[in-house]
Amino acid sequence: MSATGIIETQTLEVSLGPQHPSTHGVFRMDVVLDGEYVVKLKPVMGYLHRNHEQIAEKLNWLGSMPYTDRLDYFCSMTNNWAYALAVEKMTGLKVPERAEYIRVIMAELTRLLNHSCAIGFLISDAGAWFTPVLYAIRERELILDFFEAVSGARMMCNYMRFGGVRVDLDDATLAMARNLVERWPKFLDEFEALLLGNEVFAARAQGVGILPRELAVNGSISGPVARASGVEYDIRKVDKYGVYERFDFRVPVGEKGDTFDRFMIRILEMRESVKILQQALRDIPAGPFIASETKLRNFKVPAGDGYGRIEAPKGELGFYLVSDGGAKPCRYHVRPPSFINLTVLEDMCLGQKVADAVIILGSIDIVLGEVDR
Amino acid sequence: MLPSLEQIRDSILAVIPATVELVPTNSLRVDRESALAVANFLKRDPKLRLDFCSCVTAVDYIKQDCIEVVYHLYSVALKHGPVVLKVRAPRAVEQCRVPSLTPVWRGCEYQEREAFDLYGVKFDGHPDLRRILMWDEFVDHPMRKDYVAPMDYEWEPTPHGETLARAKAQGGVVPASALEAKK
Amino acid sequence: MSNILGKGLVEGLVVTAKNFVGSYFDGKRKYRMFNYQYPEERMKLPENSRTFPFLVYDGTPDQLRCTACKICESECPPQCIYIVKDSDANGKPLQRPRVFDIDTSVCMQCGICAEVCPFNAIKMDCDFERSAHARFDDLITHLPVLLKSNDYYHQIKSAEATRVDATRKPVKKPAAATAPTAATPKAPVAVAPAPAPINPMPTPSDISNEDERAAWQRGYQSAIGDGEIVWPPPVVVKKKEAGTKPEQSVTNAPSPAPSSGGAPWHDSGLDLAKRMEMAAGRALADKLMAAMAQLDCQACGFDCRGYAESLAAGATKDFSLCTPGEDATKNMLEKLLKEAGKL
Amino acid sequence: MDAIYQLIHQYCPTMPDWLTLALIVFLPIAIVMGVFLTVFAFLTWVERKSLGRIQNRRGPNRVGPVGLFQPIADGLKLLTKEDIVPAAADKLVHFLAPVLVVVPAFLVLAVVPVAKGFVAVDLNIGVLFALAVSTGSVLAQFMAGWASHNKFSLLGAMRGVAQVISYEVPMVLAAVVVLMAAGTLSSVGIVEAQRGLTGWFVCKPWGLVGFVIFQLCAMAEVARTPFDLPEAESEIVAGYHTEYSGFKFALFQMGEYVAAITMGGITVTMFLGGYLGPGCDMPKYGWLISACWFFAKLAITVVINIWARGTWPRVRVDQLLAFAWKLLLPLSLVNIVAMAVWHFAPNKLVGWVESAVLLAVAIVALVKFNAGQSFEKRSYRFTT
Repeated sequence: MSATGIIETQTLEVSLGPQHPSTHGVFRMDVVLDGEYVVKLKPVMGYLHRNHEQIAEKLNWLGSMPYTDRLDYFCSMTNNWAYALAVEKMTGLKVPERAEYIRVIMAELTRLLNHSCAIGFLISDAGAWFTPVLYAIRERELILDFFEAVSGARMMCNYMRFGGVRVDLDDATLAMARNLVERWPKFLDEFEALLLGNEVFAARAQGVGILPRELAVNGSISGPVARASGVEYDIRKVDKYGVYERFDFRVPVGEKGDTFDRFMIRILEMRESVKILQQALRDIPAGPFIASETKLRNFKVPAGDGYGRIEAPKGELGFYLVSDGGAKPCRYHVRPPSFINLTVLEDMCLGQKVADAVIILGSIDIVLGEVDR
Repeated sequence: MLPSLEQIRDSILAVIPATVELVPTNSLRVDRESALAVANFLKRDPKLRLDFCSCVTAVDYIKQDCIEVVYHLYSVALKHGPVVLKVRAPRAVEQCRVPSLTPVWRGCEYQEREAFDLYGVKFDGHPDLRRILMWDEFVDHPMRKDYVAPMDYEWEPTPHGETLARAKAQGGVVPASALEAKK
Repeated sequence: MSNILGKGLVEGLVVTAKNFVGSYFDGKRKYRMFNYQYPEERMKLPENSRTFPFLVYDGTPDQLRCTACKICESECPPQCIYIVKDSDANGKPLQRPRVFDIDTSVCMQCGICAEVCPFNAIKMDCDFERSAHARFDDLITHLPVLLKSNDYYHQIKSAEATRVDATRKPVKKPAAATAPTAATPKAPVAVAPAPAPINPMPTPSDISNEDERAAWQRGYQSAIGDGEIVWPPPVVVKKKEAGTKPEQSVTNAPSPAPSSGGAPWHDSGLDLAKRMEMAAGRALADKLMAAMAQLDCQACGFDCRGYAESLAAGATKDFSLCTPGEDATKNMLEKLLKEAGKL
Repeated sequence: MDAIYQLIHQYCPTMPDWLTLALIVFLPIAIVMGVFLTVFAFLTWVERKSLGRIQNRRGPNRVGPVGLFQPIADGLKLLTKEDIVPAAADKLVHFLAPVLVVVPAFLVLAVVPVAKGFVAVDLNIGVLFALAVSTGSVLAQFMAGWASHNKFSLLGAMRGVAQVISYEVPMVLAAVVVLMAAGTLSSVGIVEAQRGLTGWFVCKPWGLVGFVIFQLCAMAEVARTPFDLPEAESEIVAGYHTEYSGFKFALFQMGEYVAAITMGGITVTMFLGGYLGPGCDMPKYGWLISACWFFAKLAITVVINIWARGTWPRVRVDQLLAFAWKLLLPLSLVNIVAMAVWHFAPNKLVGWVESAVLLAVAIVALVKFNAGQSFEKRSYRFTT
């Protein structure tokens, strides 16, 4: 018994380590616990570090396109698009209309599958025995079959090229996409019925891991995590890249910034993505699917540096490229949203319990391929 | 909207005695000593309010013998585009020091640690400068242009061409069967 | 916990109940039960799906399309393709690979080799049931295992195969024709009457006895194993008389058929020395062209003549773009450009 | 017990005394163990198949006709798996823990009346014995957590202890209502007290509330979702049985599932009228039909367990304890008052209405009082 009459307890140093069921990959959190409360939390990463950026410096510009699939292996299409966008910005390649529409369709489908699986994993971190994840994965399978029919691979699509896409959407695949998009509103209603009113999850998620708005902006947090804290910033609306300004869609913004808000923002964003997909599939123009002047081999980028970024499902995914005019990039840097969103993990978890720390990590939705590159 | 780069430079020079120059592909190069002051100015200036530091990168220009740290700054409040801030430091590992901008933008914390880990750029004033991707006992900085990967970490199961040559040259762990000349 | 036992929890139970019941009435994979009970049921792979690459041959495995121009080896991001150019008895480089290894443990199935190949020689397969015992040797697929016929290609990817055949049809001239220009002359085509083709490799189907088929299946001892590369595998039964070798070289006398005055050396069968000899007295552009690998494979971004002219005119500085020519062409181009004072 | 004695006398009166004594003692044990072990094996198969179907997949269908031999396959696999004991573990305690987890689960089965006249041991303090012994497994869980010398196991064990203790109190108080109604502690007596058309205790207002409380506490006792905190996979790897592998792990699983069945059995005995049901008093096959009734009602509790496990996420530790102490405990006390009101009411109808109203008011008041953390409906603004 200490002088103040409170029983002196020892803190417990636990490493929710690389081998842990709910860290979504090889990610470790050195947690100091006082009973169940988190006193200190230091994320440790680098277990999946393949030095993707050094490999890219040895390959020519097209050579590292298949490697971008392996960054955030959940959304390979948006990774490809970000890299292609950065190179197109530096070379000034003009992308034909049809290719822009195809890119929007692929990116929004990737957003759907990423958000639904992120929510599913979040709820199964909270304890539901994988039922929501398997509903989300059931829908994801259909999207992956569509990706396989178009690009050739389910997850490692390697689909986009500088100046357009590699394979065109013929009417069979377009029909496949249309019936896909018809299924999603029904699935979203079922998903909301399962999770939205659930008091147990509401009790677990509301008021947990609150991220204040200033810290979100100051900590360069981007994507649904920032929008849940009230930051009105969606790169599709700010940068107006691709043909996004032709579609009318809204950007949901929360105000409390806790885990429940991050969960809700992703559900609302999925509904907006379905709206974009319906409009894009309705008025996709005919025409070439890749710029005619693009060269497949010894493609050279004029000297200089450039930074292209897109609104990837997890946040702002940017590529900073420096070229000395040669066939190989002189510097190739990826701005990964998951890696930077982890900066504030400790601020959110202090004072919460172990069970909450796991859910807060789930609500940030990280993928280790992107965190460690 | 975002004032032009010249106006930004003049507004900085009006307040801070720093050497700010325009550098190709519209960015501002600032000398190391006044980088922190310039960053604070960019963040608090009512016309700019660049409160979102999107991307921090270190680039190794081996020909100019310098390592450049590049900051991409956006404004969430006014929703306007990138202002690129570049700070240069000599390549030698001892003198490669750059003032850390984490006190200004909390988001630079992990990215600066990564720049330190992969390039060896020491950030003065960084709250917790440790290696973030490589394991702590790792000695060298892998992303530098003159970095030679030690052979024993990993060799390709079927080395040929340049990897085989490097394997033989560095005498790393190479299976006997791979040592016969294949080419 | 205002309504802890309230609506939300029961709604969740209703959803799971609906799915529980629904899963019994969804036979035709319409809404819910999508997984296939592999291996009894197999999912029909869409046509574009790709796994590891394979080499296409028309007719017999001997007439494979690959001309060992090594573009795919240089373009492959993880560098898992390894090619050695074939040469017949007296050292004349043949336009086909003697060794073509793909290290499937390194290959990441990205399809870039199939995309950049100018001869439609390498395409992406879609069979994924590959397993091997050992990690290193068995995962390296050698040439015979990679070879698959064009009708197999039609069978797995009919639309793409027909499209490829359409584009290939006009280009493929009959062997005897001497079209020097854009036509990509196919292997052992030579201006001189074609030497007796090396006896065609027996296809596995018509090899009768067991050990021969085993020899064919094993292809040949790879370089990594023990022993020299022997391909096509010597047919043990028929003893090849040594005699045929010399008379072959006799007919190889340089009596070129009447070719358009332009480029008698434009024949990938001739080796570098002979080609330079032919273009001895000509202009710099012609000499440069003679030094090329005569494949018009667009590795340098032009065909042979275009590249030589742009080098002569100084439009392009880089003389190392002729990948099939390897070092021989590069050094020759460098020497010629130095002599002409261009470098 | 006496049924067996008559059977022996009827068929082979010349049986030596010591053999009849042995039979009387060991035969019921053999029957109970045999029946409930097959029910346990069957339960694991049912759970995996129905969870699969909930999640739109088929569940195990490779081993045996419809995957029916899956439990046997699991058992064999775990038997042949290497049994790793951590170096720093406390060897003896580590070895004893799995044994002590299974023992209480089977002990409680002694007092559960499976069919008419079929109860292993007809104790006249049956329910008291059941409730007392069923908490024995907590000690074993803590032994496992402590002996494994692993931080996650310790956390899991601490949670397990806190959870079972705090859910024991409302459970016992919910049982008190039944004892007051039945007037006896013996489980057979309780079942007999529920004869008659609406005789089941669950048909009465205080019985229904008692059933809900008892079922929730039973799920918490046995650590089933939404209260499966002691071995919460996503937070503390596998809780107290992290460091167990091979057959010791199988024993933990068996202990858990058999405890779920026994808790279901006790709930059925006390609230759903045990083996009572139309046709259970028929002379010839009465005991067979009553057994069917018992297992049908047992299936109801099993369905509730599996259904909850497939749908609801897990509650947090402090919410778990707050829910027990601040809501279930007061509710069960009010439930006892309601039962008393019902009992001493002048006639049936008045008693019914009064206790129902009292309980309704209590529930609403308690839930309002506990709604410290209100779930306001969140509104989200959209920017274009």
